[in-house]
Amino acid sequence: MSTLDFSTKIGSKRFSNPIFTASGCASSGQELSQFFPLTDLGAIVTKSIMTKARTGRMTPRMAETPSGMLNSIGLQGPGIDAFLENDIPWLVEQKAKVIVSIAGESVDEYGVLSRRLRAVSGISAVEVNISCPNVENRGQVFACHPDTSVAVIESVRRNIGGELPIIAKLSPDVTDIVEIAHAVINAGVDGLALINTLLGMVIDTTTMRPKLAGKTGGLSGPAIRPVAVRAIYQVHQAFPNIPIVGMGGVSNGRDALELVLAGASAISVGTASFGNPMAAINIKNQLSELLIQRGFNDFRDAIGFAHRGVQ
Amino acid sequence: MSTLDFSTKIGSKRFSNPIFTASGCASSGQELSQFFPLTDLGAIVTKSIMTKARTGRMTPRMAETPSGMLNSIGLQGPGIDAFLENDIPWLVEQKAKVIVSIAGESVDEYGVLSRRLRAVSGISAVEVNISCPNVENRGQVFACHPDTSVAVIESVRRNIGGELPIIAKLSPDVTDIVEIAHAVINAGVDGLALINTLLGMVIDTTTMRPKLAGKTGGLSGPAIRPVAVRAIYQVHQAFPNIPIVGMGGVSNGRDALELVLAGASAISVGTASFGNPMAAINIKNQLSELLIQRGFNDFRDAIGFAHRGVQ
Amino acid sequence: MIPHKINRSATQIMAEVISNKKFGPYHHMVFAVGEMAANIKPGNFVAISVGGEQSSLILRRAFAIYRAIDKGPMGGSIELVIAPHGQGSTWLCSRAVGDFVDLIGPLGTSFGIPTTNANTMLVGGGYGSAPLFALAELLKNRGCRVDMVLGASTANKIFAPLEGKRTVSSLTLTTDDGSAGIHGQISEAIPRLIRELGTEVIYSCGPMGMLAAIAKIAKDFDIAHQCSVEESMACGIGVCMTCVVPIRNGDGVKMVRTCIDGPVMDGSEIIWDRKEVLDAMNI
Amino acid sequence: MIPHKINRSATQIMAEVISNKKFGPYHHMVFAVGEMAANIKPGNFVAISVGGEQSSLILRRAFAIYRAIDKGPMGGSIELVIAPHGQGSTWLCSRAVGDFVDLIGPLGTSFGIPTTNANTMLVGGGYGSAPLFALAELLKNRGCRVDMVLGASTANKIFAPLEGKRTVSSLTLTTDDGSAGIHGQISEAIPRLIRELGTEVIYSCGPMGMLAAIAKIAKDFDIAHQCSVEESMACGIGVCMTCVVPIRNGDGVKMVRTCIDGPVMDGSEIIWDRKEVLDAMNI
Ligand SMILES: Cc1cc2nc3c(=O)[nH]c(=O)nc-3n(C[C@H](O)[C@H](O)[C@H](O)COP(=O)(O)OP(=O)(O)OC[C@H]3O[C@@H](n4cnc5c(N)ncnc54)[C@H](O)[C@@H]3O)c2cc1C
Ligand SMILES: Cc1cc2nc3c(=O)[nH]c(=O)nc-3n(C[C@H](O)[C@H](O)[C@H](O)COP(=O)(O)OP(=O)(O)OC[C@H]3O[C@@H](n4cnc5c(N)ncnc54)[C@H](O)[C@@H]3O)c2cc1C
Ligand SMILES: Cc1cc2nc3c(=O)[nH]c(=O)nc-3n(C[C@H](O)[C@H](O)[C@H](O)COP(=O)(O)O)c2cc1C
Ligand SMILES: Cc1cc2nc3c(=O)[nH]c(=O)nc-3n(C[C@H](O)[C@H](O)[C@H](O)COP(=O)(O)O)c2cc1C
Ligand code: FES
Ligand code: FES
Repeated sequence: MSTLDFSTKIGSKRFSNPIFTASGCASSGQELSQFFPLTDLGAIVTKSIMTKARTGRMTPRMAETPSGMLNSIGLQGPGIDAFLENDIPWLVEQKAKVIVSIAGESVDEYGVLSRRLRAVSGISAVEVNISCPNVENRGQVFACHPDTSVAVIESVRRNIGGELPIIAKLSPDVTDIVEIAHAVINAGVDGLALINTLLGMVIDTTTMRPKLAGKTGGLSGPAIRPVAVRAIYQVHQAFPNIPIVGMGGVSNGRDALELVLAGASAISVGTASFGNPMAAINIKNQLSELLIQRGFNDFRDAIGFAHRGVQ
Repeated sequence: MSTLDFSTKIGSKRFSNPIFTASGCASSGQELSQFFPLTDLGAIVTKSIMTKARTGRMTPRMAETPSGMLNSIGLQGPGIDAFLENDIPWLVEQKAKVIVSIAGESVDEYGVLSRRLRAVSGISAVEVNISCPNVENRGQVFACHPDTSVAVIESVRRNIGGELPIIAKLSPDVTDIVEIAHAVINAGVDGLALINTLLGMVIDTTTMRPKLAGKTGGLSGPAIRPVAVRAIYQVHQAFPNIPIVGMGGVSNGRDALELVLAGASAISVGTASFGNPMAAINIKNQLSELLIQRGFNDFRDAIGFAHRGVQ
Repeated sequence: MIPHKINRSATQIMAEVISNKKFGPYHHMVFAVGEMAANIKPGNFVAISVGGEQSSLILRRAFAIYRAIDKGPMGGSIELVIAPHGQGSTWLCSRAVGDFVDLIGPLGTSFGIPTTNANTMLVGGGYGSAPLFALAELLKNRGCRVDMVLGASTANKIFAPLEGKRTVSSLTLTTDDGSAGIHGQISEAIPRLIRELGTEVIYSCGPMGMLAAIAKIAKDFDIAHQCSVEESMACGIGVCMTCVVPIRNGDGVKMVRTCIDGPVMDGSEIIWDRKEVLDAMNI
Repeated sequence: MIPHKINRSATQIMAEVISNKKFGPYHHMVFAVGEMAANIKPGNFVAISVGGEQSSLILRRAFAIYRAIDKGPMGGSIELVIAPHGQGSTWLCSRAVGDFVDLIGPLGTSFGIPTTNANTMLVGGGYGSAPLFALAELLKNRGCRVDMVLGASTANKIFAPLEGKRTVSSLTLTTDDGSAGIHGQISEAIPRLIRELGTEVIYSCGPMGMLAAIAKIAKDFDIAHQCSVEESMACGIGVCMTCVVPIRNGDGVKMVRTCIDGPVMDGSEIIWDRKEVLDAMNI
């Protein structure tokens, strides 16, 4: 019997295995804990939290698409105060590793959120969701431009103190994702999360109007996996030393392995959990088996292996 | 029995119906003519042609993905001379409406191609595939930047004379497709083709290397349809008077209607023809039926209907 | 906060199809679910994977449980009433006896039962009547009077099996086209019935428009109204936030998940008018 | 240019599965194809849609025709030998008798037949032997001597049905693991056999590595070699340009479509060495 060191690292933090939830696809963990102990996963990445409670968008908020789905939740959530009071203590009680995702409408809001997280114990990293409309700049998404991305990351870094690893979550809807990655790496992030959803739209051919109340939505699921693999591959090629949390359509161990070979140090499972609450656990078990079959003793040797190949 | 005026216009040219082939997905028409008369389609959009004969890329050139596929053909083709000598006369003989797609590695190459097309009779429009690597600029794709896109279009316009409608085919892999559309419209195009493939990648988890010889490839098929609908909707919203040839994952009449409602004046059928040689014909028949069911007498009333809704 | 015990008894199983019969425009399907059946309450639903292994349909479909039988000849079983509508339900309806489907249940809230005898009215639209028959039985056993009103666009779309009809004190049918029962929308018939029957609690299940109309009537009569809502669900287990309905929350509005806090909800709490919601969201 | 008559007799039909039997690790499947059968020549293939209506698999799969029967009891039929490998072939192998599949054929080139009597050798790897049996019959009827060499990694992967064996003058088996016939790769056995049997023409079908090895042997012996290649095909009908193989074209290289100019091609024209292709492309 072969053994596998399945642990992975992001910045200073070690995770027992590389399978995480994806932000917004596991709420704060309670619902999935009905199906498996949260400690079985490398980490729970929480839904992106903002300073204030948010109602989110009107329904319909989702549309199924071929091998994918659109969502437009609009960052519904309880706000950072309620989150820190209720969700974090519960997660800590479960002994789950926690990565907190934050989102803001202004550079300042990210700063405020980071300051609130600073003193909180039981958090392993902060994931900065910069795919949010910047209300100060005609609603353009921060992640679309290097300068706004950097402004957010610097605000987070200044406010969060030196402890927590910072992961910047990038949008694939850009002309050059390597350029954005380069900018946030220079601004001091410890890792990247790739990829957020693609901007998409479905029109209901019966009502002849956009299907989602919010008109456009984020495309996720297996349909986007080739885009995720490409983004991860490109960024890992340019910055082989920066850990990447890979995601985008991973629904089984083969898919997870594909993203790892492209350069991911960890895998977030999003949409797949909607189709199957046990998806993340199955993926973890399948990935470990596939790695062992391929002769890996250490998960970390597989990261970015497609760039090197068999020597 | 209701009747439907199914004709559509791009620039000065009228097409008997709005269903076209997609460039690179029907070669120059001969192969599909085994299955139906080419005159049944609104137009045949030919494979992008370059000045010289091209070998294209090594195999493997394709990988199936969930509800989609990647291709990396590398613009294999006979070159403009052989194309004008063999393919165009044959298409003209079939009485097919022809839109010629051109591709170049430099602004000049587009100019040369346009000059060659200038005097050719039997062509209804030229589609300018600007999603090609610009060898003069570190291999960056023309369509990625407004300035390089405009340079290509101006070169085409100068060289082609005042006759043929010019359609610029844009890439969805940009931060702001409306910005690129704006630029080429200002440069004088008569129509836009949306969307080309998304850049993607598949890694073979058995060999643990990129599956395609060219590493990355273009993602097409139903998986990308929500991205196509979004791009068409955004561009039609900004420029309601510019005709759009919509494409991306259309595989039945419902899909075609979705793109029309978003703002497309015509629909190109690409990947669907690989799964079914009769796809374009079926789509044409289904679309006409759906339009009649919804009470349209004129196809053109449906274009962009999702923006207006029922008044 | 200790979360309320979300889907406490939900399990994921491969359930065998043990019967699949056409019933008018619907399919009545029975699945072997073993011990799951014992935990099912009227109003709960199940979420089923559709399309098979290579499917491009990646999300589960939710179905209200028509009946659950704890210890039948095949062990525990559940029965669903399915309208072959789009791709997922059509696939499910074409499953043969002996096929297995991936099924999670029981999910969601169940109908609340009055603590004292009460005159209840159960209103179902289309296949929305399905979960009401188990509820009727339960209410009757608790000593409630149970009047049932079933409506649909046309006669054969009313789902009303014989054995179900037996449990109720009265059954009124309505059809939009007049092909059976009272001619007209179900909601038009209800006010008179409430008055005649002295209804104290209304239970409803059906299209959102019907539920909204009944909510208004219940408010006018000032009687309790529990409704089972049907919003598009991506996950069915509370993690995606797609299935929400707006409820009153002070001056504002709160979006609650219909898969966790529903599908059975207090009809008076839901804001049925979209414009009112949008206005409240902009406060 | 009048194009050469591409897929002149290809039609698209819904073909009924009339038999599906396991044969070692393969499925031997028979489809009712009506008049299509009359137009099929040894070497042709068919392209079949897989996965059903909601399938995420959007491309057809190509399968070599093992046998075509023009006027059987069920009308025209074709037989395929399918290895359940990935998602598409596994789906196809699980079709039941009476199911229908969307099938296009006949596609591609067929094996060329010597104009005079000749000693022929038919070399098949794995399910690659399938199209060789119809070829063997044809060659025999034309008065050729037909020697067959079939190889695989292990004994049960050799596809060699009884009735097929009867048509050939000699049959040699090879297995990589020695579990049947000669121990070793099929290409190791061939030079000796060519010498012994006086082979004048080689026909081959199987994995690309095997075909390349045979091409080299054929070149060394300076004998004709027709091979049926297997490249990934997206369309099967010539419109996508994904299925190409490199052939010599003056000093350079030309990529030709194996679905139109193949699958049966002249082995001496193909450039088998990837490095040679890359070098030639950079001329
Ligand atoms: C709590 C609940 C109980 C339900 N009970 C039943 C039942 O007992 N019998 C029954 O036939 N159907 C029931 N439905 C509807 C069912 O879940 C499917 O939505 C419906 O069968 C259409 O799915 P489809 O795949 O055939 O259609 P598609 O059009 O292919 O569905 C596409 C997507 O839209 C969603 N969707 C489409 N229509 C509806 C709808 N009316 N409500 C919610 N989501 C929709 C689907 O879930 C899917 O994600 C219920 C839904 C919910 C939420
Ligand atoms: C001319 C020709 C004749 C063939 N004849 C037979 C036959 O007689 N019996 C048989 O079992 N198979 C045959 N194949 C292979 C068959 O078409 C499928 O590729 C194979 O069954 C694997 O498909 P899948 O969906 O199971 O695998 P998947 O791995 O799901 O396939 C994914 C994609 O890769 C392509 N692909 C994967 N493996 C191959 C391969 N070895 N060759 C070409 N494309 C591949 C598939 O076509 C598909 O597009 C033939 C292929 C060609 C081109
Ligand atoms: C319903 C839904 C909600 C999401 N919410 C968030 C969010 O709050 N913050 C965030 O950074 N990403 C969010 N995402 C994006 C996912 O975290 C993930 O990046 C994306 O879905 C791709 O992965 P997948 O294909 O595995 O789902 C959301 C995705 C979905 C489907
Ligand atoms: C195999 C293949 C080859 C293509 N070749 C070209 C090409 O030569 N020129 C071009 O402009 N687009 C080309 N495309 C892109 C298509 O024209 C189309 O924009 C894209 O595939 C999306 O449409 P679809 O999903 O219907 O295929 C090609 C696409 C495929 C799949
Ligand atoms: S369906 Fe996902 S939260 Fe309710
Ligand atoms: S498979 Fe498409 S050209 Fe050969």
